[in-house]
Amino acid sequence: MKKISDFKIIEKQTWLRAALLRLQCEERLPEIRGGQFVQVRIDGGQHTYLRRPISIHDVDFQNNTIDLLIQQKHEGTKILCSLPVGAMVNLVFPLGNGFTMPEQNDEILLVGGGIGIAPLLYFAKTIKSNCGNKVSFLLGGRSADDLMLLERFREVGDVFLTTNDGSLGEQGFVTQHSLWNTKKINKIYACGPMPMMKAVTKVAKDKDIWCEVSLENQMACGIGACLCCVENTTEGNLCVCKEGPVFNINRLLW
Amino acid sequence: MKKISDFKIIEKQTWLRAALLRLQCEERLPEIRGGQFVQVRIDGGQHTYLRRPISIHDVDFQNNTIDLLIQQKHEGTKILCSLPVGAMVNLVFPLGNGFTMPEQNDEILLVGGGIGIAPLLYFAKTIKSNCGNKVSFLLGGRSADDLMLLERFREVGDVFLTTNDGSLGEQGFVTQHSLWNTKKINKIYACGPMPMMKAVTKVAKDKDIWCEVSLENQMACGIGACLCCVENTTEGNLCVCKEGPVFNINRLLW
Amino acid sequence: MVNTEIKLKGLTLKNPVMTASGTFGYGEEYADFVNLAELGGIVVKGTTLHHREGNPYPRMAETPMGMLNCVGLQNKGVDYFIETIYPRIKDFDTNVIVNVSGSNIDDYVAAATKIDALENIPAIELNVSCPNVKQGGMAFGVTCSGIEQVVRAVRDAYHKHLIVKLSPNVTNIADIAMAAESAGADSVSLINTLLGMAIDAETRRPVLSMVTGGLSGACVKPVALRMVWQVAKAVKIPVIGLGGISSATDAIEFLLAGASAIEIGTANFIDPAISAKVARGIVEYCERQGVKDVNELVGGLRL
Amino acid sequence: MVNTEIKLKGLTLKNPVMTASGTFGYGEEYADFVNLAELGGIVVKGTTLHHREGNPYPRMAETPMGMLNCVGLQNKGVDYFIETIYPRIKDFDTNVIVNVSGSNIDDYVAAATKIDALENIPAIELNVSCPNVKQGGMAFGVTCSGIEQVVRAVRDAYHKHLIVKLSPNVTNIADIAMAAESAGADSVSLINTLLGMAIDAETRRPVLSMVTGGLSGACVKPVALRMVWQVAKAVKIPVIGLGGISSATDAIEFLLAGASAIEIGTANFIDPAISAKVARGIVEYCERQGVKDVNELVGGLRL
Repeated sequence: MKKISDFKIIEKQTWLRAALLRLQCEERLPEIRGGQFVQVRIDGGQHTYLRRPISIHDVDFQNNTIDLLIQQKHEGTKILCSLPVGAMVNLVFPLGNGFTMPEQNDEILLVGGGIGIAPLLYFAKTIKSNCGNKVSFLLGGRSADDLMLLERFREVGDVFLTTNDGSLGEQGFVTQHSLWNTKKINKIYACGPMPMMKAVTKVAKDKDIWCEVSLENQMACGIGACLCCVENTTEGNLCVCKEGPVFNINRLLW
Repeated sequence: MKKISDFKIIEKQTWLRAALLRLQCEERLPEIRGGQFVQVRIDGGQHTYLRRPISIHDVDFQNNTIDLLIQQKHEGTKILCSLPVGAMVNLVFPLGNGFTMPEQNDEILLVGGGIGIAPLLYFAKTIKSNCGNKVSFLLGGRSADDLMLLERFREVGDVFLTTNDGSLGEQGFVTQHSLWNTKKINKIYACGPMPMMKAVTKVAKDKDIWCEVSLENQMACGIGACLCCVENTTEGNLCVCKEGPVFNINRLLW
Repeated sequence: MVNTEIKLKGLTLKNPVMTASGTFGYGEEYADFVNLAELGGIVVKGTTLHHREGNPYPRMAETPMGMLNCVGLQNKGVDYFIETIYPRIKDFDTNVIVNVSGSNIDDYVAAATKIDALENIPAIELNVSCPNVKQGGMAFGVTCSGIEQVVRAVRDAYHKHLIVKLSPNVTNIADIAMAAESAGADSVSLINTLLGMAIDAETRRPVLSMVTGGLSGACVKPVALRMVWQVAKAVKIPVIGLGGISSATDAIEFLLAGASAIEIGTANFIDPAISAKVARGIVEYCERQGVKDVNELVGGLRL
Repeated sequence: MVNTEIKLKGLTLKNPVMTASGTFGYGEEYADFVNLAELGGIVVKGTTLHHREGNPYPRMAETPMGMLNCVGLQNKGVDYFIETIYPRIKDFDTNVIVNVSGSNIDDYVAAATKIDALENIPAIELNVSCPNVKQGGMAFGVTCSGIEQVVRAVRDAYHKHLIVKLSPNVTNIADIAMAAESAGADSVSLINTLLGMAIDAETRRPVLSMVTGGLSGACVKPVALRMVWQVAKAVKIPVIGLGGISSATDAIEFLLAGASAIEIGTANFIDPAISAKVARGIVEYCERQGVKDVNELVGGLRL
């Protein structure tokens, strides 16, 4: 069940290029799957007529809160990151299909690049509560300050890190991390910049590992009505907002 | 010398339908005449593309502050009145011609209706400091809560009041106040809603009293470029923003 | 109690509020947000005789208070609609209207003929103004002779309420509307999108895969309102107004300008519940203004 | 060091940034905010042969990211301009261009002839597209024959750089631009305002005294950019782009679409210093992108 609801910002944490907003709603939250996203209404921008899709970083059903981990990119996300505690934001949520829940015995690697790490936390928590699998995170950034909230990830699984400048974890891209040679993996879930996801897709195909990626095509409606965010797939043009954002790599023409 | 400057809201007082904002600028303020106005940039509104003209209520050259007394009418003024202390606003100022400074021996009545009381305070202060005249205010509103900051006016002159509902001062319109029969007046300065200013104009013409009124025609540029805010006068269409907002009633076709 | 019913030839709307083609899917996408029974009608997305993949991504650019799109009539074709979608939506408690597009007259006629046979589709909206596909109809929609041809051909084959959706990218939209009227249209809807363009200054490339696209959203409302006013003065058939309508106040303005009904488009993306809110807001306006019948507002502009 | 100089026939701009007629007065109104020497030129407000009072108040309506106006060419006539205003502005350290309007061809020619004699006016912008006065030129501006007539007549009488300002309220603006070119225009500027309308739902009356007015501001930028691109492909003479330009980035987009220069209009009302900021911003963009000469950007859209 999708909803439109007003949320209040009750906690906020900020970094150089990002912010974590804890949003609380007065109504009970509907069921939310890992990898789903929200469409945020942004007031005050001259170029923020449309909502902005933001992936769901964490959920607390006891307190009806949703955490959004937001990277400051353009006017919309900058305004969002600048909102004070107490401000209200309107969300349309939960949207999209989310990641596929794994099997009990799967060896799972969650790969995140940049702000693409955001949806992996809540998905990992749902894996744990649903089938109890131990998960591993492979998180990559340009430098250490792209890799936020690592303690949150460590509470849920093993965390492996790469940075392009070597300021944290192994130097290089996520696909260059040593774990690929040592670790047994039979399911990969990836979210991040297009080049990173294409690289992960290549690794998965080479190693013949099942893999899902979460796409970020530009959206207008977010619910499959406008057909703006299409990805060309084996089934033709599909709406990333509705048929995705998560796709098995076998459906993509990469 | 007109300027574009950023101001910070350093104090705020609010009423049912209005707010007083004290705006501080880092640069020194230019010369400002009573009856001049500012054009305020309003962010965050979907229907606030243009600036909003607001009359100057008071000025403090020591602290580089300008006070704006703002009535909540539409989206623009509502957003302005909702801004918190600490928020920044951008002003183009000072604009318009302002009221004509009286002679030393003039018997002056300043007539304000509704939010039209705003510019009269600063003008009265400049009269006092320039020619030392004792001024009288005749301030009218629908009810008592339209008549704000009376203590400020009483510091500068005698204050006479009318309200339509009789909740403060004499009941009725400003033109019905008893002082018109008792008081010696040879200069009237008026600002308020059009019907009130037209009524004052009629009184002034009947009694053959010199009178200036401050108009509020809808403006775009505020500096005489767009010719949108014209008033049809004895000299043809004149820009209220540049040739006004203050006009001697003899120039108007009322 | 305000009467909100609008009677068009062979098409009765419980209120003047419809949703615009391409912005409301098949209605199902909005079922979580809007009780479709509160709407006068929904115009489902552009349907063509044959399956169309539409244009490549990127298809959208955000603009000041609006957006550009070059979707290009992506749809699975009229047969798929009839077999798979129609059964799911035919019993909605509102008018389900199909927007029909084509790249030549025969295709328009063939698609319209198939939809004519669908019991629960009381009307079609003929899209002769899609700016995003070569022969996407805009070729027909910008000349009187072009629109006469396609409307007359479809009119002969289609026997229910025929709405013709007009392009705003013309010198004189009243002439185009009169041509549609003379060719047998039962009503005209306007405006379709204004042709626009967006460029990324940093990459020096067009933002849209097709370079140009259709502009919609609040930014176009003043142009749409003017065109509705011009057309309503020029034709006798009803006018359906759309273009940037985002509130009940906007909708009232279109009714006053001469529209008998309105469509809500891009605003559905900003607030998925807006269509029903507008329907309720029109009733509140009438109650506040003492208007007993919404029909009193149609063309009620005081000059 | 970036070269920003743009050479048009008989008209050299120190940079591509000009201000649009009717939004910048005679330059003097902005002297407190902008060093006019930083601009490529200023187009002063619409001048007609005879004095015009313009239309009644109200003349303006705010719209989403834009505004409507129906000023109606208020001005004191060309003789007043020559005697009273020209002496005050003729020595500005920038190109002073006069926008010339008329209600018939003889008036256009007479006004243009008088301005031709002014040493320090290197160009006129022929306004054949004012939507706010009957025969305000828009009658001429929306047909090829109309524009050919007036441009040819003025061309015979005027010997300096002749800019023809085009109306966007047409089906095919490229045809209109080619007609102006064939009639002897040295350049075309576009777009003038889109015809729009505003209604006050509460009073049920038009907001503007003339019911309709010209839409300008950021909201029209996508349409203006598209038309500049279409026209630049169709004509050989330079194109001057305007329509919602509010930043250096916007200006760059118009250059990339094919404009050799740009005009800033309604944005002057929101930030009176914007014109000079845009001129500086273009230089910063070129430095950041390693562009040695602004002329490299003209038509530099990568397809």
